[in-house]
Amino acid sequence: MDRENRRYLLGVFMAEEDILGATRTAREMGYKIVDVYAPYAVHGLEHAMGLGRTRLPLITLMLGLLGAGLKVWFEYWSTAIDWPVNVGGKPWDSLPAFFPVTFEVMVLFAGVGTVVAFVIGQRLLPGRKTKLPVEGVTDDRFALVLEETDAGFDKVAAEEMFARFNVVEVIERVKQEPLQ
Amino acid sequence: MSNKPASKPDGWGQRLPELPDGGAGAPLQKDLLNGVSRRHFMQATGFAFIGTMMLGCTAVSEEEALPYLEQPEGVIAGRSDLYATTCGGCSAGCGMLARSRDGRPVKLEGNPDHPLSHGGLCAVGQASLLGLYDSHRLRAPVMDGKASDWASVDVALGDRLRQLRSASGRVAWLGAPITSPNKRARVEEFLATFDNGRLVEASANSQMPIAEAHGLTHGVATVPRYHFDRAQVIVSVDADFLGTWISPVEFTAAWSSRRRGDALENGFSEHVQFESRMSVTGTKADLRLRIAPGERAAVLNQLVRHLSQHAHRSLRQIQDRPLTSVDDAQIAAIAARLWEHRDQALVVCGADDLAAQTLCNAANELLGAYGKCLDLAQPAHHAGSSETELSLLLDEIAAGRIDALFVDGLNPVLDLPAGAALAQRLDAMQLVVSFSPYEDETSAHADFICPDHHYLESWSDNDNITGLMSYTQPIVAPMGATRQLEESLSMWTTGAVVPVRDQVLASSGGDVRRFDKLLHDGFEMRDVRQNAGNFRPDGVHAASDPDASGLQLVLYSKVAIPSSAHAFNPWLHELPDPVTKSVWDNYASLSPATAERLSLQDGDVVRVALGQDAAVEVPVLIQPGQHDSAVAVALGYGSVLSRRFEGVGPGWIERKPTVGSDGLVGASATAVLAFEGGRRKFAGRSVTVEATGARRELARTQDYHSLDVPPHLAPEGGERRPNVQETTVAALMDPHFGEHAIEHHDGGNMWPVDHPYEGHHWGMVIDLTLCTGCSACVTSCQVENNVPVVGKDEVRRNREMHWLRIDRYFVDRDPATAGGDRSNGTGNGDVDVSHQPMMCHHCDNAPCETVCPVLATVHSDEGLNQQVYNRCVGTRYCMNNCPYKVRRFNWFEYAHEDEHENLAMNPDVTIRSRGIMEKCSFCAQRIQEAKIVARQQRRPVADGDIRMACQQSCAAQAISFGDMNDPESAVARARDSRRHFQVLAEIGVQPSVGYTSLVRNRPTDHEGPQHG
Amino acid sequence: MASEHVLQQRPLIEGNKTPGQVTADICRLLDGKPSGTWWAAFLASASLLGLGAVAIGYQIMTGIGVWGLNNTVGWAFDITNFVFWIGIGHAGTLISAVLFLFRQRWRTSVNRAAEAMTIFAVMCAGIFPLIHMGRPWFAYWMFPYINARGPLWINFRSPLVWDFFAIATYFTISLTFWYIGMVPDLATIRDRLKPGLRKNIMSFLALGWNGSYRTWLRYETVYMLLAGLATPLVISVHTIVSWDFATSVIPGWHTTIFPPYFVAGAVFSGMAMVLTLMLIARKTMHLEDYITKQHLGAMTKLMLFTGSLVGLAYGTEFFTAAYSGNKYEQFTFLNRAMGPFAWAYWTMVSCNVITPQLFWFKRVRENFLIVFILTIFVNIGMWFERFVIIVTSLHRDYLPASWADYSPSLVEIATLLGSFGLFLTLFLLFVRFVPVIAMGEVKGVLGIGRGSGHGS
Amino acid sequence: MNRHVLTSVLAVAFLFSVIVLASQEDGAHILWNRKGYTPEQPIAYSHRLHAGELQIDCQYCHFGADKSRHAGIPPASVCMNCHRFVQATLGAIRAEDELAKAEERDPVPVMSAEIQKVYTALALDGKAERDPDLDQSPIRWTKIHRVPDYVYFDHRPHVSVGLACQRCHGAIETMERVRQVEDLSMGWCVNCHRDVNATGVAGQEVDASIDCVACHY
Repeated sequence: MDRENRRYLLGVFMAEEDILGATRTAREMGYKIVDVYAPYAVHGLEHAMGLGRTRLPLITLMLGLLGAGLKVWFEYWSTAIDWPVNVGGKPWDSLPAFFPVTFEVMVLFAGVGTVVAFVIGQRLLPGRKTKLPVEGVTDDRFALVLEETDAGFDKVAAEEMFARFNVVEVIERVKQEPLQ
Repeated sequence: MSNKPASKPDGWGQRLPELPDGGAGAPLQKDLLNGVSRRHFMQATGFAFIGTMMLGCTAVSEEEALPYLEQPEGVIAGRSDLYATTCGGCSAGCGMLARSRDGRPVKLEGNPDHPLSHGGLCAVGQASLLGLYDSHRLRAPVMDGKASDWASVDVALGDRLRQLRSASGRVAWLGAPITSPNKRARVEEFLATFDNGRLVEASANSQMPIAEAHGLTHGVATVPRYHFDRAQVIVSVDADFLGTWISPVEFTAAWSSRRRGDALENGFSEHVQFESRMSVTGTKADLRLRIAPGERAAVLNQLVRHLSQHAHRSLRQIQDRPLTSVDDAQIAAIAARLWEHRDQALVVCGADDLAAQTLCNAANELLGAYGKCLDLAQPAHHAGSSETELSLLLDEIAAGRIDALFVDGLNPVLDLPAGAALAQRLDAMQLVVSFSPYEDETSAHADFICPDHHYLESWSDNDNITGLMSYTQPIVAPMGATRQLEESLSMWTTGAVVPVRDQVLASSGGDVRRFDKLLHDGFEMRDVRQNAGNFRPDGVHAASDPDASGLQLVLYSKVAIPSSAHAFNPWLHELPDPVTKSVWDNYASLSPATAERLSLQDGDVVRVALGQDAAVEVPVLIQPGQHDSAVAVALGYGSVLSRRFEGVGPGWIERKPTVGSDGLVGASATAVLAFEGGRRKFAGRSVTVEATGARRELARTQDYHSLDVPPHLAPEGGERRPNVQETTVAALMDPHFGEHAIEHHDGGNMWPVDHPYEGHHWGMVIDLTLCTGCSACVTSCQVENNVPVVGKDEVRRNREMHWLRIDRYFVDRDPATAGGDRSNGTGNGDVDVSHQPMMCHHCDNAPCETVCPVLATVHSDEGLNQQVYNRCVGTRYCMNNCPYKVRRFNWFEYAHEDEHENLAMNPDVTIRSRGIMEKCSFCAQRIQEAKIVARQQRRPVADGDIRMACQQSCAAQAISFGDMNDPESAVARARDSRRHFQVLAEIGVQPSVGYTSLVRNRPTDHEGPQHG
Repeated sequence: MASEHVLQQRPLIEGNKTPGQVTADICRLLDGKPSGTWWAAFLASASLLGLGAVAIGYQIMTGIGVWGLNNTVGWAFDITNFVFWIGIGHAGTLISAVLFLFRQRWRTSVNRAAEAMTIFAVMCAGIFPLIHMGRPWFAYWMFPYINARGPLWINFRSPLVWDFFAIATYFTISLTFWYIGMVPDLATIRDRLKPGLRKNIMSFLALGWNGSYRTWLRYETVYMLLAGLATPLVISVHTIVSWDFATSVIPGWHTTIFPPYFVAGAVFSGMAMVLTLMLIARKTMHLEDYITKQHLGAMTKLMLFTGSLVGLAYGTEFFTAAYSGNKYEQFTFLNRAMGPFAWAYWTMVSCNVITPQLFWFKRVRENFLIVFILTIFVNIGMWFERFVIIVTSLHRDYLPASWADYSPSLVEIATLLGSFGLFLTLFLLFVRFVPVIAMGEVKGVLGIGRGSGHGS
Repeated sequence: MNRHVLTSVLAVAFLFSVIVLASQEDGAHILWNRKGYTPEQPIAYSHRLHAGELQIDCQYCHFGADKSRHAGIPPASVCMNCHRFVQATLGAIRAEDELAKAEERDPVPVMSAEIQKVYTALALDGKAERDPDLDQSPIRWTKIHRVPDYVYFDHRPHVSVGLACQRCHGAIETMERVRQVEDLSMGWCVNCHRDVNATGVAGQEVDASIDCVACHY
C-alpha cells in the first residue's frame, strides 16, 4: 500500500495501569506498536513495548575516556615537554597533581557529550516544532499508537482490547505519522 | 662600572626623555599595568567578559627619543657609574659611592675602602638620597618671605651687612658642628668682617659634653676617636654606639670585628651595657644592666672607685655611692674584668651629665685606655662648642643683645629649648639669615633664606677624623637655583662668588691632577697628630647622689630619625625602629611594670609633664627591658617638614591619616627639654605621666614580640619557637659543638630529583651574632627595589611593603617574670633580645610556587624564586602558603606620581602596580648585571661580584651572599659553620637562606634560649 | 533502606492527587500576579544584591586593600564565602543525583528546588575566586589558551587551577542536569498555555518534547548517567576545594582528613539550606501536600548523620595534632580553641556539633518551626567553620613576628550580604518562572503508599 | 529552519570571542606589537646609504650597544664627524659648479636640506662653527623598537656573543626608512633563546637563559 497515507489507531488512557496493560496486550496480540506517549516515565512500559537497551552509556564511556586522555596528555606535554618550568622543585612529570583536572575534564566531556548525543538522537532541539498525538499527553493522559499494518488488521478487536483497559478515546488517523 | 671624577653633569633636564623604561619609564609602567586595569574595569565588575573585551585594544603610541647633541665624555645612556663622595646624612662623614644612572644618582652605597665606614652605610645615609629629589625643597632664595633671586638677595643682604659692620653690630653664627676645613675657613673669614662676630656650633643631641669633659680632664676639648675593634671588654653607660652615638657605622664595623663567632681566636669581646631605656646597643650586650637615668654618674663613680682600688690610685672626688638598681658586687666584678684586660678595655658614656663624662675619662685613664682603645691624638671633630656657650648665646638673644643671627644646619626654634620665645626674638632681630633648604620653624622667621645645596650637589672636604680627609663632589647639577653656603659666604665676604670647587681644590693643595685622584678615591689619609694632653685628676667632677626614684625623663634620638632635619623623609619615617618596631610616630616608652602601675595600655595618649607648663602629649609604648623609672621620648618629631604627610598612603573609606590632629608626624619633645645650670639636660629630670583619655594607635610592624608562644596556648615542649638559635662563647669552645645538632635535611624526598642546580646556586647566610638590627639593610633594599611607602595606617594594618624585615624577639631571662598573651608577650624582668633579618628564603621546594595558578612565581635554574609581576593575577595564595610570610601584596596603587621623587626610582627595577605580589628577588637585577659584565669579560662570575643591596649596606658585614655550588665562596663557607642553621628547615622547603646562631659572651650555665 | 520502609507505609504525596491535579497545583504558582510577600522578599533581596554590587565595584576600582586582609592573613571572607556557597550547592546535587541512584523517591518533591539552589549557590561561590584576585580582569589567564608567550601555559600543579576546572565542570553539569530534568515539565507548561510570547518561549525551551516513551526511555538513561557522573563529581569538587588547604604547608590547613570532612560539611550545610528554603516555600506557596513530614524526617536524619561526621572531624583534627607531636600543629589547635578567635571556634562547635544532635528526637524532627530555626543555626555554624579554618590557621603560623590579627572591613561584610542577595533574588525569580516541583517525577510517585499502583 | 540561524549565531559569537580573546590575551602586546611600524623620522636618514652602501659599522654610531643596555641613538656630534666635510651629494655640488660657471660667478657651498637639519640642531653655521646667536635644539627621533616596561632587554650580552644586529632588527642596511621587522613578543624572544642554546651563535656555544629573571625583574 502507498506510503503516503498510513493508517494509525490511537488509544487514549487515563491511568498508568491501563496504559501498561493495553500496551502489553497489544504486543501479545501482535500489533505493531508505533509508540506510547506518557506524561511521566511509567516504569515497566519499556518491557511492555519490548524496547531494547540504548547505546548512550557506551557513548558516555567513550567521551569520558577521550576527555581524560586528551587532558592528561596536554598536562604532561605543556608541563614537561613544551616548556618545562621548575615549579616548587616538583618533578617535570607530576602525574598525581594532574589527576584532579583530568578527572574534571573527563566528567565534563562525558556529561555534556551524553546530553548532546541524547538531544540530537531524539531530535530534541530548541525551537523545534512540537507534534503531539493528542492533547494532554504532557499533562495527565497516556496514548498508545498502533499502526494498521495491512488490510488484515482487526480494528474491532483492537478497539475491544482498548475498551478492556477503559480507553477514554479512540482516534484513527490516515497520515504519514500519527502526530498532529 | 668605573668610578671616575664626575664630569660636569650639564643640561640634565635634556636627558630625561632618554631615561630607559622603568626609570622615567616608571609612569609608563604604571600606565601599562594600571591603564589596562582601567580599560578592563567594566569587564571585571560586570563579569560581562566578551562584550567588554572590545575595550581592550589601544592604538600604537608614538614615542620620542632625544639623544644628546654632544655626548658628555664618558657618559653612556643606560649605564651606571659610581662616584666616590662623603655622606652628608649626619656628622659622622662615612665614605660612600653614589651610583649615577643617566645623570642622576639612584643609589648610595658605602665605600668599601673608606677607613671609617668600611663599606657600611646606615639607613639615614641610604635614605638621604630622597632629600635630593624632594619636591618641597626651596628652589630659590627667599627674601622677606617672598621667593627671590641671588642677585637681589646679594644686593639687599649686602646693604644690611654693611650697616651691621659700620654699626659694629653683634653678629652670631648658630650652626651644626662644622666638619669641613674649607667651610670653617669661609665662616671664620666672614665672621671676621664684623667687630664682634661669634661662632657657636651646637648639635641637637646630647654629645657635646664629651669634648667639654676632655677639656676638663685632659685639657683638649675634643671628642676622642674610639677604637672598639681594639677593645676586649667594653662597658657602655647609656652610649648607644651601635645605633645613634657619634659614628654608629664606624663603631659597628669596629665592634663587629671582635664578635666573629667563627674566628674566636681573634678574641670575642665582652660587652656590658648600663642603660635606662632599651637601645640598639643594649640589645646586643652580653650583660645588660638596667639603671635609672639618675644613676648614670653613680655607676661610673662606683666603677672608677673599684678600678682605682685595683690601680692603687685614689681620686678624692670618688666616694662610695652605691646604686639601688644594680648590686655593687656586680659592678665590682665588671671592674675586675676591665682591669684584667686593661690594655684592651674601653668605657664609654653617652650621658649629657658632665660629671659622668669626666668619671668616664677617669675610668679610661685608670685602665690606660688612652692611646689604645680611644685616641686623643687623632680625635674626631664632632666637638662643636660647649653647652655653656650655647646657653650663653641663647640668653643674649633672649636679652636682645644679638643684632644678627646666621643659622646653618640647625633648626633652633624646634631643636632647642624654649623655641617659641626664641622665635619671637628672631622676629625682633635686625637680621636673621638661614641656610636651610626648607621653610622650617626657624627659617620661617628669617629675613633671608639662602638655601644651601643638597650634599649630592655640593663640593666639600671633611676631616671628621684628624688625619682623614674625605671629599664631597656633586653627583648631579643643582636641581634648583640653590647656592652652596661657601659660595654665598665668599660673595658676602669678598663681594664676588668664588666657585666652591676652586675653594675645595685650593684647600686640598691646588694640584688638579692630585685633586682628581682624591675625588676618585673619595678620601686621603694624612699623618696629622694633635697634642693628646694629659690627665688632670682635679678635672674630674664628683658624681651627684644616685636617684632611682619616681619617673625620670629620657630624651633620645631614634635610629631612623636622628634629628628633626630628617623629618621630611618618608623612607625614614616608615623604617621600623630596631627596638620598638614602631613607625611614623614618637611615643613615651614605659616599662611593663610602670605601665601596669599607671594602668596604661599601648596607644594611650599620656601627658608627660615637666613642672606645670612644659609638657608633651604622646602615646604610650610598653617596652620590656626598660628601667621602671624611665620615661623615654624621642626627639626630632613634630616638625613642620612632616606636614606634607597629610596625604601619604592610599585613600579609601576606612583610611586613617598618618599625621596627628595637628597635621604633624609625632610631637616635638623639645617642649620638655630645658637648660639646667647652663646645660641641656636630656635625661634624669623627674616628670609626671598622666593619661589624657585619648588614644593614638601605634603602627608597629610586629604585633607579637616574644619567641615564647602565649603560655596558655603552649603545647608541651612547644613553649618556645626554635627559629632563633642561641649559644655562648663558652659552648663554642667545646670542639664537639653542633655535632649533636638535629640536621633537618629533607626527610627523604618523595620526588625524583629533576632539578640539580648545576650552574650557579645562589644562597645567603646571615650571622645573627653580628646583626645589630640597625636596619640599614631595610632602607637599602627599599631604595634599590623601589619599594613603596604606604603610610602609618597601612602599617598598622600589617601591610608594610618592605621586602626585608627584621624580626626582633624579646625573651624573658627569668621565666617567672614572663608575661601573658596580649601582644607584648613579655614581662617585667630582664629580657634577651635577638634580631633576625627575614626575607624571601628562595626555597628550592618553594610552597608558594606550587600553588600559583598562572606560573607567576617559579624557580630559576640558579635557584632563585622568581616573581613575575606582569604575570601575577593576585590570588595571594602564595602569600598564605609562605611559611616565612615574606611576600608582599600591593593592596592599593602605592606607586605615586611625583615629578622629582620618582627620579630616585631605580630604573633597573619594575614599579609594581596594584593587585600583584612582590618580594625579595635576591636583587635579580644585580645578579644579571654581574653575569653580563662577566660574560663580556669572558670569565665566570667570581665570588663577591654580586653584592645584595642589604649586604653591601651592612656595617657589621653580617650578610654573605654567593654561589653555594662554589666551595670557596663566602656563603659556602658560612654554610659549613658549626653555628649554621636554617629556619623551618624541618618542613622540607629547602631554603637558600641560612643563619648562623646568635653567640653571647656569657657563661653557659646562663638561662637563655638554647637550641640545635 | 529504613526510609524506604517507612515510605511504603504512608503516601509520599498527600491529598490523593491525580496527575492532572499535580499539573494544576504546580502550574498555578506560575500563573497570575506575584503575591505581596513575593514582592517584598524580592525587593529586599534585590537591594542586598545592589549593596553587594556597589561593594564589589568599589573594591575593584580601589584595590583589595578595602578588605580587612593583611600580609599575614591573605584570605578571609572571600574564600570563606566561596567555600560556604560551594558547600551549599552540594546538597542539590546530592538530592538529585545521589538520592536518585539510591532510589530515594521522596526526593522528587524537593530535587528541582535543590538543583536550582545548587546552580545559584555555585554562581555565588564563583564570584569570590574572581573578585579575590588582585587583577580580576586577567582572570582568564587561569585558562590554558594558545598564547604568544613562548607559549606559557598554566600551572596544573596548583589547587587553584584544579578549583577552576572543578567549579566550571560542576556548574556546567549541574546546569545541564537541571535543564534536562525540566524539559518534560516545560513541555507540560507549554501545552497548557494559550498562544503568545510565553508559549513561544516555552516551546523553544521544551525542545519539542512530546512525551514519546522512546524518548522517555533514553531520557531516563541520560538522567541516570548524569546522576552517575554528578555523584563522583560532587565529591570531587569539595575534595578539590579542600585541597586548596590540604596541599599547603600551613598548620591547620595541611591535613589529610580535609576531603571527607569538607564533603560531609558540604552536605550538612547544603541540607540545612535546602530545608531553610523549602520550609519557607512550603509555607508561602502552600506546598504542604508535597513537602511532608517524611521529607523533613529523611533530610533531618541526613543532617544528623553528616553533622555528626563533621563533629567527628573536629575531634579527629585535635587528636591528629596531639598525636602527631608536631608543635606547630598543636599550637594552631590550642590557638583555635583558646586564642583570639576562640569565639568563632565555639560558635562553630555549638552550631555544628550540638544543634544537629537535637534531631535524634522525633518531636524535633517533625516540628517544622524548630527544624527551620535549627537549619539557620547550622548555616551560621558552617560559615564559621570555613572562617575558623582559614583565618585562625593563617593569623598565627610559624614565625611569631609575623603573627597578626584580622577584622573584616565594611566592604567585606557588604560583599557577603550581596552574595546572599544574589542567591535569594535568583531563587525568587526561580519560584516565579519555573515549576518548583518536578511534576514529571512527582506524577511517577503518586501511587506510592496508596496500595494501588507500583511502589518503586 | 531557525535551527540553522541559531547555530550560525552561536558560531559567530564563538568566533568573535576567540578573535577578541586572542588579541586580548596580550592586552600588553597591542601596546607595542608594532611589527612593520615604519614611522617618519625628523631627518630622512638612510640606513641603506650609510650602513649598506658606505658600510659604516653599526656600532660606529650606536656605540652604546656593547657598553650599556641601550644601543642608543647617536648624538648629533657623531654625524658631524663626517658631515663637517660632507654637506651634499656629489651631484648637487657638480650642478652648482656648472651653474656657477654658466653664470660666471664663484660657486656657493651647497648643503642638502637633511644635513642642514643637523647643523641647525647643533646651531652651526655653514663652516661648521658654533653660531653664538643661534640656540641648540635636540633632534626629536621617533622611537621604533621598544619592549614593555616590565621587560629588561640588554644589548650587551647579545652583542658580546657576536649576535648579528639583523637577527632582531632585520636587514637594516637595506632600509631607506627603518621598519620594525620582528614583533618582539615574548614568544619570539624565548624561542630564539631556545634555538641558540641548541645551535649556538657564530659557531660557539651560548647559554641563553629562559629563566623569567633573565628579563623580568
